Amino acid sequence: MNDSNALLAVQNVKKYFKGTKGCYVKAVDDVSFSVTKGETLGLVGESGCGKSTLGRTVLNLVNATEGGVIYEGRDILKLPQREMRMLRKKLQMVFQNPYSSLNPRMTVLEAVRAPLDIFGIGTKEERFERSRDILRYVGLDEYQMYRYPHEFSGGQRQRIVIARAIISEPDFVVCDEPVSALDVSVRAQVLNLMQDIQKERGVAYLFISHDLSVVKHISDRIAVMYLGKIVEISPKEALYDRPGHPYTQALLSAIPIPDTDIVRERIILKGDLPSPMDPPAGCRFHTRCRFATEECRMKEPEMRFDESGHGVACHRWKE
Amino acid sequence: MKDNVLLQVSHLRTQFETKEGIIPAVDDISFTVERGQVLGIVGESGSGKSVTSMSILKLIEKYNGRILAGSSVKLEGRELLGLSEAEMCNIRGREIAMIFQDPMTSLNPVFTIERQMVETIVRHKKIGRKAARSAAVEWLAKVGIPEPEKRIREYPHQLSGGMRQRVIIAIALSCDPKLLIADEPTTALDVTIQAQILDLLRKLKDEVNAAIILITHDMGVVADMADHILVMYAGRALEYGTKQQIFKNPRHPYTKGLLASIPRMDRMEERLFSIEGNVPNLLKPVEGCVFRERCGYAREECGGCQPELLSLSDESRVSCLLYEKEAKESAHE
Amino acid sequence: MDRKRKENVRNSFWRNTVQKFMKHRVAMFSLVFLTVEILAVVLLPLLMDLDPYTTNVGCFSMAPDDRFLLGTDDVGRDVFSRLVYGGRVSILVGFVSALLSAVIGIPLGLLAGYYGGIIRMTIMRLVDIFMSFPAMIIQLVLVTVLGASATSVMLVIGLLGWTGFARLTYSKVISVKEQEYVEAARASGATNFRQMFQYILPNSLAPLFVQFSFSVASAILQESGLSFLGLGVPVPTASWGNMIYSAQSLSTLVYRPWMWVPAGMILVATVLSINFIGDGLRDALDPKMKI
Amino acid sequence: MKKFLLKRILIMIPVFFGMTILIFVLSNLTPGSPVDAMITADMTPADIEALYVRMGLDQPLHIQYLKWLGRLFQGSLGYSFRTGTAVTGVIGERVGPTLLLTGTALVLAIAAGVLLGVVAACKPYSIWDYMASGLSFIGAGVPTFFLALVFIYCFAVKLQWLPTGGMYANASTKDWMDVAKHLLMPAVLLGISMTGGYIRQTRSSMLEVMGEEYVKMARAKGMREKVVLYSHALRNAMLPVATQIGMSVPFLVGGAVVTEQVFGWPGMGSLMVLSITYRDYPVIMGVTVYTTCAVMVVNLLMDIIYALLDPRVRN
Repeated sequence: MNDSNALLAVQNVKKYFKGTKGCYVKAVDDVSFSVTKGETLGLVGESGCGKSTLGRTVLNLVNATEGGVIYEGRDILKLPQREMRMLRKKLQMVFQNPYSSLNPRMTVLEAVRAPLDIFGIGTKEERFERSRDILRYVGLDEYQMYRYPHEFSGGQRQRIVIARAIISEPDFVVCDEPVSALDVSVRAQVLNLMQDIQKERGVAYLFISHDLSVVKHISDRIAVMYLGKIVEISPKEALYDRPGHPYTQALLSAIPIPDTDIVRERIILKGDLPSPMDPPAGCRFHTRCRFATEECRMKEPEMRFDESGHGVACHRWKE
Repeated sequence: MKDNVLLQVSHLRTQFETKEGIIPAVDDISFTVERGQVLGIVGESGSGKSVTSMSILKLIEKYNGRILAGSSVKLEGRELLGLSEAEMCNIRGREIAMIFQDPMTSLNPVFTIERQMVETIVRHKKIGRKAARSAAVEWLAKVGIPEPEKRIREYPHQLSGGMRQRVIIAIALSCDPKLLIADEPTTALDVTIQAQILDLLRKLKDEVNAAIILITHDMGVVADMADHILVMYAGRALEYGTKQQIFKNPRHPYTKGLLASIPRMDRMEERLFSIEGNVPNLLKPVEGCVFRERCGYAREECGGCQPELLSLSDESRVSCLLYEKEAKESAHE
Repeated sequence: MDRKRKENVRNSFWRNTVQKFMKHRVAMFSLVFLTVEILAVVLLPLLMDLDPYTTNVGCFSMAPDDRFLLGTDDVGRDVFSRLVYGGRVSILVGFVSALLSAVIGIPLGLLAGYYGGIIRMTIMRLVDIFMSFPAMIIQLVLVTVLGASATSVMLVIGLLGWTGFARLTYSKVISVKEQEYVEAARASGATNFRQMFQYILPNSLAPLFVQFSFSVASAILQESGLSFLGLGVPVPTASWGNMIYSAQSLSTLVYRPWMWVPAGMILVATVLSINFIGDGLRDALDPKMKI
Repeated sequence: MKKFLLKRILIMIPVFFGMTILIFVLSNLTPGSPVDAMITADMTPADIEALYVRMGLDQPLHIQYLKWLGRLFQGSLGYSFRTGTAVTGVIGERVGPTLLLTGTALVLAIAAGVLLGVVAACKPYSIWDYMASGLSFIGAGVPTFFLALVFIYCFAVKLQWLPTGGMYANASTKDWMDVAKHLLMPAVLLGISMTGGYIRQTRSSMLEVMGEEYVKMARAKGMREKVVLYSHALRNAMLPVATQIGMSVPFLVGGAVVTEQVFGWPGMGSLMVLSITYRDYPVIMGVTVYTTCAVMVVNLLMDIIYALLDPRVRN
């Protein structure tokens, strides 16, 4: 991995939550990756794997237990609160549920203008014009600006949330399952909008989702998470053509394809996700892995990379 | 051919009365399910797919919902909509069983698995509690629950989501129903667990020889499981056909658009096709075809009324004026 | 023009609420009744010659007639005047006590909900302690300590009523705090202060208004209960509760209903109408309820 | 389950200390001191001083509190100013009648509340629904004493079905039927004041539970409507009702004071009012200690019942 042109580098981030009986839930456990300017890094995993926590930790919305996030040469996890607050202009977030991520007591205009108000950008008139322009850009008419969120459909709300996230011209936006709550026929609209924004404004996304087909569509690179760890990270073509980790392989084969001709071998994983309170020793996936050996039970695999930047954390993988 | 028909739904219309007006949640839906077959009903939220399944079981909320006269649901030729509540109770769970969407909330949290399974078996099979209990343990083993003897004594909150969905499947199949309605059985589950559950359903389907109505919004799941597919939109059936026909040669503009707008695992596309606009509000009925406002092919005639389901062949029907000519031709043949 | 339109729509939540409330017939009727009643107890003494204190010698326990609209009590005081003045006391006690409870309870609940940790622990344990006390008993003890007067009754009811507000605010705040829009505000760089007052509090207020109305009703009831026991607002000051106190004697109860029935009826009507207003308010503020 | 119980009991400890401290502070605020009753005219100031020392009143407050607590645990609550007998004895006579009254009222209130609440939820807009909301409005809006007066006027004075007050017609016979007759009106009235809340809670939680998926699933399994409602739904709907009942017990005590006073029921409530008029502080504090402890015990019982109802709390 070349960190030289990285926009944002996440280094050995850990986030442990206090669980019951003094146990710790290791939601994110020693994760490193970087995001380059204008790219989309997809982050996939099943529920409970820690992907949402990771997204929030990267933005310092939850306090990391350990590790750092380097942005513009500074570790933002160690910034004083005030400076961190000002930096949020450049690091924004889009949430999963468009129904709960807008304040029901604020009009759409107020909601979208909020970041400008908070950072005191421009004069009152300028802020108004910018908000209006950005709302137009995401496809809302001017007469809709004074309405309240409940008057909009899910797709429209998600457009508003996106407008709010990009109005302060961020470099990096964490998108936490931005289309999961939307109807199938509306998803494509939002995905296309996000791609257009990226093309025109050069913003980088960390796109978190459980849906591999959506992640594949929008991402340049993809990271796969399992029980708080990244088990595979790779440019998307390589990941889909030659998945290295047995978990990625199972995940890919588990997705039903809307086509009747394609017959694939299915890898059906046995059992449930182990509890993140008490993750298995050694490789965390060994309890469900077809290929697990004694080594996997004992020793935790290191992430190894090949020259194309395809990294896999598995003892069996030959680069 | 006709003997093979297990369930025949014709002109089903279900409405809900709310303070803002009447919601025609299901509006004139007809389809048949054959023995041992899987019918996939596909639609987005608000398309009426769940209401259809609840109408078949006559479980529509009484205080504001009703199934309109002229609707008919026949199970093996027997009209269900005319049955009394007591007779319906004997059908539910016995002849037609149901699996719900969210395994986290569909089991009663204050009862053990044992109690919830045994009460169903005792209710329908008229056997003693002891026999019912051993049948229940057997079913738990069949749906792949490890240590069924121990698990049966546990409460739902002690099981994971996937395990609970297995229990629900075991309850549904424990009385050998002829028809299983699965309403989004895997939506609340993770992909790897979804694969397990779909695999299980496929295996058990052959074993118990039940027909399945699989309700889902996920085109991938129906492609995987279904024999026939019914596409619903805003309470209407827009297209019906075999799985091959729907995926290879979708006819209705909505089906076409829907298939094109889904990101695919097996392809790389730069940009997705997107259907413009939003799902219509059922309170404000669209004039004419329900898809007209979002349809690229909409013409003036589309504003009249919802087109009939036109038969294009034995197994293919579409509700769209574009196919009028074709339908006439096929009728002549 | 533009600004004007903006102002109009800005109030749309409250306008919507008012519209919904107006459609609630019982609540609207109650509101009208209560308004008329409050106006009456405030204005009637200014307009009419009402004297609740003078004992009219020779007019003890008189049945209603032209001179005494509702008769006189056992020491010859005009019952109607006492009813009006008693209304002033009872309603005032109700509102002031409820306000006192709210002023104590809401900030404590907000603090406990927003900050959590030791602050939450302390405040909520305190709530537990107060809620396990039989309020009536403690009120009786406190009134004996403070000495019976309208002021001490207000204080006692208000001081013991804060737990309801604290609990409600707390539970509302912790649920609102988890909403994604609060996190979104934080992600957009909003300060704690902005998050609390622009995002959390406005979305927590609705049930507190409802709680306030029920609190007023409950305080009026508590005051009347204390006064009925002879331990609340002391005579000669009139309150509805101590007017009914007289009916503890069986002869008054049976033969002189004018001394206690009007006070009881007006008390019931007031409490019920405040409760109805609370109900209407709850329905109107519930976003799930449509008109 | 054991762990859960232990946790609940541990939580009670700070509550207990908080309560006793508050009561102690209150008792110190009350005018006069325990010594006042013992002072006779022929005592010199030195004698009085010695009395103070003997009573431990010269010591700092926290020591006094601990001593008071110690005496409390030994069951000593001092001597009544009014009768000169031990407070425990004075209260002891009153506990039985109060428990009888509040217990009966609580049972009636819960029975009526749950029954009407369930029927109201299952059959909205039926006569039962209207009755339930009517009763809940009466419970919430009509003060008990006023309703009591109306009841006495109707049933005791006009119809003469029931006695106007007291506990026995003839204290020496202690005939159960007679007690029941005397009990009926106060218990029903106290019950009505409590039942409104239970009706509302049962109705709303029943309605909420009936929309749950597992109820739909029970129907889809072919369970008869009765089983669905009274086994699947009711059991879940009772959880918040149990909480509500637990939280309402302090109000039951308050209501008992008023009811006992109106009906001359010889319980702790009327003792309280009597003691207040006589400024009999040891008895006042004694009653306060007794009732708060009783409330705590009832709360613990409700916690246990709740755990029995809900397996999620148990493990």
